[in-house]
Amino acid sequence: MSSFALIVTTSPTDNKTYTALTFAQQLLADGHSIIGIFFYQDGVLNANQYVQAPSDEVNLYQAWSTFQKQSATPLHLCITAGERRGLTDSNEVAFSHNIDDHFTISGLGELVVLTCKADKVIQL
Amino acid sequence: MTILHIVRSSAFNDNKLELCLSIVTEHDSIFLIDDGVYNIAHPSLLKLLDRIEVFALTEHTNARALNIDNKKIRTADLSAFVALTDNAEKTITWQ
Amino acid sequence: MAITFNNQQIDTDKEGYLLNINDWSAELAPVIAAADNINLTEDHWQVVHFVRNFYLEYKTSPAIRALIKALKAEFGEEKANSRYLYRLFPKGPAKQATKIAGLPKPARCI
Amino acid sequence: MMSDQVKKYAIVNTSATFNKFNAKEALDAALILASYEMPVALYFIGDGVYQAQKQQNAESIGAKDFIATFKALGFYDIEDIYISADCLSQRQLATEFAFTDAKLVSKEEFAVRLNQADVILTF
Repeated sequence: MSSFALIVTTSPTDNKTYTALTFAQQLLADGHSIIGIFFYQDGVLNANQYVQAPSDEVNLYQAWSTFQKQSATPLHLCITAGERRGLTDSNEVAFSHNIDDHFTISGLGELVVLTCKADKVIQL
Repeated sequence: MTILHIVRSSAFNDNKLELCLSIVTEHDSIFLIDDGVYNIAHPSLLKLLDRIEVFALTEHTNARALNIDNKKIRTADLSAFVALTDNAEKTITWQ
Repeated sequence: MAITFNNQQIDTDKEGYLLNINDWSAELAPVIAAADNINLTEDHWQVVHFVRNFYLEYKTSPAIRALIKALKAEFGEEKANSRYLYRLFPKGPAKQATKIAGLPKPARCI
Repeated sequence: MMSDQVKKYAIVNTSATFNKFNAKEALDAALILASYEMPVALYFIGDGVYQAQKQQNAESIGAKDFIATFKALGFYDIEDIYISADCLSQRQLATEFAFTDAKLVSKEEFAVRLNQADVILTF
């Protein structure tokens, strides 16, 4: 069994992101471990707690959040990539904190750490 | 020295498959997922089937109503995909 | 946020970084430095000018390791080590020297 | 936060300079990896070869001139830069690059070099 690090760069409106989620679930089901998932580029948008979907569609933001709750897999977010795309952890009046609590606010340094430690790195 | 090339887009739309094929070696394998599964009918891929091992993700071909008649293209489910990423020395994602 | 300087308002972010690098002048630098409790000496100026020129040429503020390597090429070993730089800029040369040089705040994740 | 292990990284650029934000975010990742003292090599293939061209003028179209940073990569110890000769000639491009040192390689050599990496990231 191996330890994996995943990198997700696609948004919650892209079905490729669902592929990444099911891949992560399958890894765990097959007995592998995931030391962390790093969300970069448009992938950071998955952390926006204001993402909504009609009730008969998959809400990827919620799906990641549930996945984190069930598996305790760290979901890291590049805050610089996030701020460019309207995500904020600021508590100033002008902003409204919109990053879901199940995501860990990180930087690219975490990408280095995760990819360096893991046996396998998969970009999805 | 094996690389698993994960191809996620259709070569009928962009050149990612072509880039992959320009550097793929005979020790490598190609795994088609997402819109990459449409490449099962692309001439550039068909040309290489005798030399390179090619897989397509069953869940994604089924979702897109694709039937694989070509015996040289192997089908694999998500769990088999996971196993292949684990066996490969490294992966490269073309998306 | 803003600094008042020569009867002019110069816009900064909340940490005191200039919003427009062209607002910078050698006269303004000591004012920015004073806000960080730094009294600019010749040694400070050397680094401040260096990071500003680095930015103007390469359009990025050097991270600490790159700064040290670049300084080494210009000024030699004794002025290009992190202990020396931290003595001049206690809160970190990449953060403080760039601020005094009027450069944009380095990205948060860096 | 230094990792005890060192891996060789390949950053593979397949996007043109201003295509989405891929080129800039690839460069950001490369610079951080280098700051953590990881060996990083840059690869340019497909439309990625457009990034390597000299004399681009990003600011004239409201883009950040991150191409200027390519000249500073030596200070980050990023010295292995490979450009696909095939993709370059296919696009009828000049061999005047924005890097001080870049190697023009055939697709065979590109594959061999890429194989030396432990982790490959594409942008």
